[in-house]
Amino acid sequence: MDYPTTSSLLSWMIFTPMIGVGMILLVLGLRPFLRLSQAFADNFSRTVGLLCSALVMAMALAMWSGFKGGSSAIQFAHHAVWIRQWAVEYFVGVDGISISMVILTGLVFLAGAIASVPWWGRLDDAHHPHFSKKRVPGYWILFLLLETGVLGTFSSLDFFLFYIFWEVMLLPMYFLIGIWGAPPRVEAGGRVRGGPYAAIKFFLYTLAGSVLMLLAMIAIYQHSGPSTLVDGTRTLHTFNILHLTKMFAAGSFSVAPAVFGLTFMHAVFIALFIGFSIKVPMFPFHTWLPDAHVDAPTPISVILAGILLKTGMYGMLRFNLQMLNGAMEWAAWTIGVLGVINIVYGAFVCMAQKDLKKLIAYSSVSHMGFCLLGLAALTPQGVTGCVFQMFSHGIISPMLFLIAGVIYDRAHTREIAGFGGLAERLPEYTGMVGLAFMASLGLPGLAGFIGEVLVFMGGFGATNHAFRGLVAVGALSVIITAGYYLWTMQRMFLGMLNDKWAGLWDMNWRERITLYPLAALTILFGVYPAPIFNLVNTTLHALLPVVGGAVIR
Amino acid sequence: MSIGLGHYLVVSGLLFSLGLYVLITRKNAVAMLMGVELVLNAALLNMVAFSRLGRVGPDKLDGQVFALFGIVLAAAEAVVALALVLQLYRAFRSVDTTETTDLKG
Amino acid sequence: MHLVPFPLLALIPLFPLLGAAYCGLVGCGLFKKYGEGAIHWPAILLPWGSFVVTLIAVITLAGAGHGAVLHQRLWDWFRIGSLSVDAAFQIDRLSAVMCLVVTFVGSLIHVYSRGYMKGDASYWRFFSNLNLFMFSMLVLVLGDNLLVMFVGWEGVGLCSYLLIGFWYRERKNAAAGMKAFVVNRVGDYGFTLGVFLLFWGLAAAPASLLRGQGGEPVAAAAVHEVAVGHGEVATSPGEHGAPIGEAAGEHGAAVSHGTEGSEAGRTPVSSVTFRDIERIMEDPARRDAVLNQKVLGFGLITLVCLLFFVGATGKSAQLPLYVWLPDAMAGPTPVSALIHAATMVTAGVYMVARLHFLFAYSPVAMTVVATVGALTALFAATIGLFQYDIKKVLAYSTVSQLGFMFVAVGVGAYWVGIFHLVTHAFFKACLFLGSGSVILGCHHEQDMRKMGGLRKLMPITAVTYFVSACAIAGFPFFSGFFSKDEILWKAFDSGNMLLPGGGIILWVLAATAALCTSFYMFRSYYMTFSGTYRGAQGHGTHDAHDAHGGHGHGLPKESPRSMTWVLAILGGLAVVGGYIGLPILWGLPNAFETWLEPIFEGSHHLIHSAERGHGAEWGLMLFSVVIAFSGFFLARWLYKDAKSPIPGRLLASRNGLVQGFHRVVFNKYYVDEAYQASFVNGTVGLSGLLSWFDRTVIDGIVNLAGTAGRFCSGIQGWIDANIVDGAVNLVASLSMRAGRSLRKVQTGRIQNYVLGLTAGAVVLVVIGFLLKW
Amino acid sequence: MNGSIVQVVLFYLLAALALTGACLVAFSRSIVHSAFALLGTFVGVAGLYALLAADLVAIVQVMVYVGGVLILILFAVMLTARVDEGKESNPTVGKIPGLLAMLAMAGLLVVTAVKAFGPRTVISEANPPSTVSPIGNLLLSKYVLPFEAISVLLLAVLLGAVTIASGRMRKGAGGKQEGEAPR
Repeated sequence: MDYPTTSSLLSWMIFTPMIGVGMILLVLGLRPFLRLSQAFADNFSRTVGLLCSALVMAMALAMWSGFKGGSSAIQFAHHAVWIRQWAVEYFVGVDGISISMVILTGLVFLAGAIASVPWWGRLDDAHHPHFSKKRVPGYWILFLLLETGVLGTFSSLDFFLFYIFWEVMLLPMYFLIGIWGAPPRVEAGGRVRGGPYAAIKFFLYTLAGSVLMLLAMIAIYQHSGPSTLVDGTRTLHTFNILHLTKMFAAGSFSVAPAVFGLTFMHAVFIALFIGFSIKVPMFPFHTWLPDAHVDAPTPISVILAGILLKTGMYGMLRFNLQMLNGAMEWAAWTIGVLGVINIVYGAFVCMAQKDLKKLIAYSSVSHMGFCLLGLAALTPQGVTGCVFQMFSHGIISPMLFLIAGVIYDRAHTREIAGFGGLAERLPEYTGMVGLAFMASLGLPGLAGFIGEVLVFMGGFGATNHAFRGLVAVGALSVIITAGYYLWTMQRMFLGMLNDKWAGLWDMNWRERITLYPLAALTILFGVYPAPIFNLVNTTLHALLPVVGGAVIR
Repeated sequence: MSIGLGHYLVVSGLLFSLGLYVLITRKNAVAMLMGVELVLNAALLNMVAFSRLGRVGPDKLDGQVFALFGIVLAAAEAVVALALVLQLYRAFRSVDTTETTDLKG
Repeated sequence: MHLVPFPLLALIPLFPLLGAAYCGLVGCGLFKKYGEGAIHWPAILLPWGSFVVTLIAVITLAGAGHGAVLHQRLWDWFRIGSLSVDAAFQIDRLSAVMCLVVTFVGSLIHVYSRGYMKGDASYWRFFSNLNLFMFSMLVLVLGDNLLVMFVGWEGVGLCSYLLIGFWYRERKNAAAGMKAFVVNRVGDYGFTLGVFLLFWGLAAAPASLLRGQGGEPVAAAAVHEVAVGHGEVATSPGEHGAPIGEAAGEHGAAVSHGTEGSEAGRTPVSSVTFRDIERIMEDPARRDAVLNQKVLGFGLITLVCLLFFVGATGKSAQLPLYVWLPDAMAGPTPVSALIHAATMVTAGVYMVARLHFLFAYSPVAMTVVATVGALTALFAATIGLFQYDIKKVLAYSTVSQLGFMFVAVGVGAYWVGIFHLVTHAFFKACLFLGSGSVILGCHHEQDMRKMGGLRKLMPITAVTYFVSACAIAGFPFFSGFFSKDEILWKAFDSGNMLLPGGGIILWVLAATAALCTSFYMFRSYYMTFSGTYRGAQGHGTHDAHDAHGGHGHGLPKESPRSMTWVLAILGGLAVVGGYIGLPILWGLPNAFETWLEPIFEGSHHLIHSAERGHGAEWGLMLFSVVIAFSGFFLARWLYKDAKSPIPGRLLASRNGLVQGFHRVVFNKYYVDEAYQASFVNGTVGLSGLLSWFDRTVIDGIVNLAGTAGRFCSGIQGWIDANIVDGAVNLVASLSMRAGRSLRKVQTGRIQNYVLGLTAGAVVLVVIGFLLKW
Repeated sequence: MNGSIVQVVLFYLLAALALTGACLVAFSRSIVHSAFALLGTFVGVAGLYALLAADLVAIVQVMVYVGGVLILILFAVMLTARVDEGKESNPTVGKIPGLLAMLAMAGLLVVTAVKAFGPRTVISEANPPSTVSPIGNLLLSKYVLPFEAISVLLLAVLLGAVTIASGRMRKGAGGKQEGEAPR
């Protein structure tokens, strides 16, 4: 159960972006002395950013190839004592839950990095200065910092370390949305919206979640039993997630005080769940998402939807399912109901959206609901479906946001009703949109389907047969989803071409090199999802409650 | 009847009090210096008395060593103080400490 | 049932997929560079390749014995818990029939499309989508389990969407495509729920049944069973390789005939694979465990079948989900022929037949299937009576004929349903293609009132159309006669309906529909081909076909040879296709029933006949001939050469009843309007409401919290500025004042200081004493 | 208790000498008298040291205080006091508070001493050994560091005293910015 350091690859991966940050800072610092031009600094930081993202991706692939799938053990562990007095360790490692997310992180950040450069395509527009030309080195520093935060979050096995990385994710995002997002604008009704508003909303919302998490973390630490650090030091309490999991499983916390009439375990479960559900985002904590997405620059939307939402789900898997396993069944029904509300509510709200990006944002709300439902089902199909849905949504939603970025870069509007007949002018783009929409609405043979069908299948098999009703309601979303995507398709791409858009041009190479690989992965994992299952199944299924004698899962 | 530690301490306490009185009442800087010497002597007497009659045992001489150091310090202090007094006298043509109050707040 | 590995099987869907990829990915550029030849040669030849492979498969199958199933396993799709789904194909006698129809008719239609789509700017896109459709349809047909079937099921829906909206510049077409997809999705909702319910229903057997013979622990046994369930596949060394694992390697050789021996230890816990489900249903103990389950008051199997049937109504355009099919005529005519007549819409029938071993156990579901089929047949036929658009007539006719097929499978005559499916594929494809030929000839005019007299102008089209109309009307010795008559007889003779004598009601409904069918088919024939040409002899009306060289002006003329050949072949099959299934009544060999017999023998004992005698059968046969001819003569009397004044007089009638009836039927009973008003507007309205709720209430709460926070911080700011800061300033000024007064203490006199020091020391010591005492 | 009566008598004599000297220092009106009275105190204390068998300290007391400090003080008195001013050469202020403070402090100390150590008696040896060599050992072993430090201090004091006494006050450093101090 104690994992000594076996490899430093993971640490290298986590901190590779920080090396990039260092290089950018170095060049910024040396600029006045070496008389480097602004353009040089910009291009240098872009190159460094791209390289670091590519390097992380390469390391993620290396880890994938080195990962032993049939084991629920921690692999690539890097374990050292950090703050001895508080029993804090630097403990990173991946198991089945995190490896797929780490790989996805590499992929999504690489796509985001490519989408962040102004190269390989036309971006010149004096009337609408593009975000990628604005304060470039700062953008890349924050971008890389964000990547470190996300990677750390997914691989930390020390609660304290996890919390640190969790917070590291938060701040760069705030600035990326606030500074490089849409400028403030006054909407109807005198409300001020735009990047800064969205950023502060995002920040406060997620910070509120973090506070709950922090409280839970401290409470758990205070009531945890004695443990040993990796170097053998005995400590009174521990932050080590694996040790805490074992303590919870052994009932060490049953003596801890009750909170508001709930047992300690249930209380921290609720606190952590709410903390994570804000990030997911779960109804009714989801309203930061549309604002943040609409006003963030394209690559940041890509990262936000592709990865940041997954951190919430990952937290639920790691803490609520794994660590607080004993309380999971108690909460399953509530989580399932919330998941279904997410699914159906999100889908309905999508249909009413007029802004393409907002529509996609709400569709994320809907699709993350599948993850919640799958988690709540507590069946092998359900939890695997949950993780696969995270993964497939992590591929599909970046595609969708990149697509929204493509049209916004050209037309400077995302008003769905303002378009029409674009298929004639932009055939390649239309094909790509069609593929992405179909993937998102769960067409069999594409990645989105696998997650959905597994979640539903798992939900149907839940011990509590009321879940079947939930699934029946949730599955209604397949109709609504088809409705809103096809309606969007029809309004934007079909019909007669609006003359206003006769000057638009089809996809450029930068967009191609981001979209085509994602599209290929969408198809690949739709027809052959086994690689992901091999990664996650063993770890996940070990966490499921054993129902008396029933093997039929 | 014998002479114990208490006796020495009483003597030393009285010496100390008298030195204090000198310090409080005298205006002359040199006289005050005498008071200081009285106080110091009281303290040193204490040390030697404790060294000899205290609980540490008679063969412990640390108190006496302290007393020696104290005497040396007192001498040094006296030297410096008198030098200062001389300087004070040069500056103010007086050693009356009630008059040399330029630094008062 | 035994599995025979057949490594060529994947080629059948793979060929069209290659074609689709070729046309879709590089087709655009090649089309611009090399013209249409670069597109249509691969796109046509590859489906023919599928046909050839299918023929090889059928021959192999015929030689492989009674219950053989050709099988090819490609890879694991999911393997999670007890859910184990392979990407695998199988071809048994049922899917062989479907596969032949799909590849043969489909390939013919590809050939036809070459002429029909000539000159279209998106030629490559058309063939790409058509090939993709072929691929999806073949996956649907060949899928070895419900989920692979579902891939095809949705795939054909997607292709249908793409092809209906092929001429997307007209919003009407795009909307029709969207409607098709969304309505199909409603059906898919039912289908998927059916899959889930079935899977867990099968799994819910008592643990004792699932336990292996060796008394192994249950969990281990389950794994073991799952592995063995697939073990039989591994009997072909070298093809499937290792993924099945060691267990399969050990036990695979032992299990070659799944239906034999004790089943309890061998069938998997649950499965979505057809043959596994069938085997579970054949094991009495497991079957009882499944049948005894109740869900919401229904039997589990009944609910499962009804859910599957919801899927079938969506895909096969039955009540109440038929609405998309008439609109789907917005697509190019070859598409209508292939997708919306011959193949895709029959998928529901195929699915019910494929799952006969479930449906047969649920009389309720069977009754529902047959009743919905009969009602749809009549309902759609009546709408067809008054349509003027030639393709709309055919569309409603298709809906109606699909209803017939569902009657057949609903009464348990599965092979008859499939038989009608096959003959229908021939004659309806021929009719549609004929109508396409007419439409092309008439410069994309579809209104029959503007046609007429085409028999002389387009003789081949006219003849084939007439022959096919005879077939669909059920003229003796045409293909439709055999299949439709068999359906009517089976319905009449059914003893399976919940309601006693229900079969007769079905028969009445279906016979009425047959009368209508005969009438409207010949009505369309006479309106189109007899008399004189009434259309404008000028320009085409279809924007997308302006480039259609040579057809723009003048009288209609016969279509190019690639199209007429196809018509001729299909027309010929419409005549002779029925001879594969001659009535047993006549004492002739029924090859078709014999061929399919192994498939349906498992559920045969559940289908009951009312045991009405041969006399009744002869009588009914005669009666249906009479029906066919009366429809024909009525139509001939009313519409031949447009001479009869009666139709016009009826239309002009001021009689409220006649007018009202006509208006309601002509407007398709206002079903579309009702759906629009209820479901569509309801959904959009609800979405608007929820969006408002989201923005105003939920986000409002958030913003309110923000505003409240700002208000509180405002108050706190005031407090801070005036009270907290005031306190700080007070402390500062206090200390200033204190300093000012206290500095007087600082006299500069050492004596005073020493005095103070002493006093302080004394006081401290005294306090210490006091405290101590 | 051997030889106790001599010790008791000697103690009281020496204590009286010291205290009388101290009283004279405190209450004499003439600073010269005070200075000479200080001599008595020093000698008395030295005697008490001797009585406590602290021979080296007693000798040092006599040498340093009597031979050094007292002489210095007398020099200072003579350098500064205007002897010609007669009896009131040693003015006092605030006698009442001083007296009160003195009495309070004396009372406290005496009471404390008596309460804490009054009844305690100590065996004193008849011929206590000389403390010179043990102290020498101590100074050069255990206390070598303070010993060296204090020698440095002495050097510093030597230099400092010379500097201070001989140096001229720097301009403006005498606190005469306001010209208040008498010259």
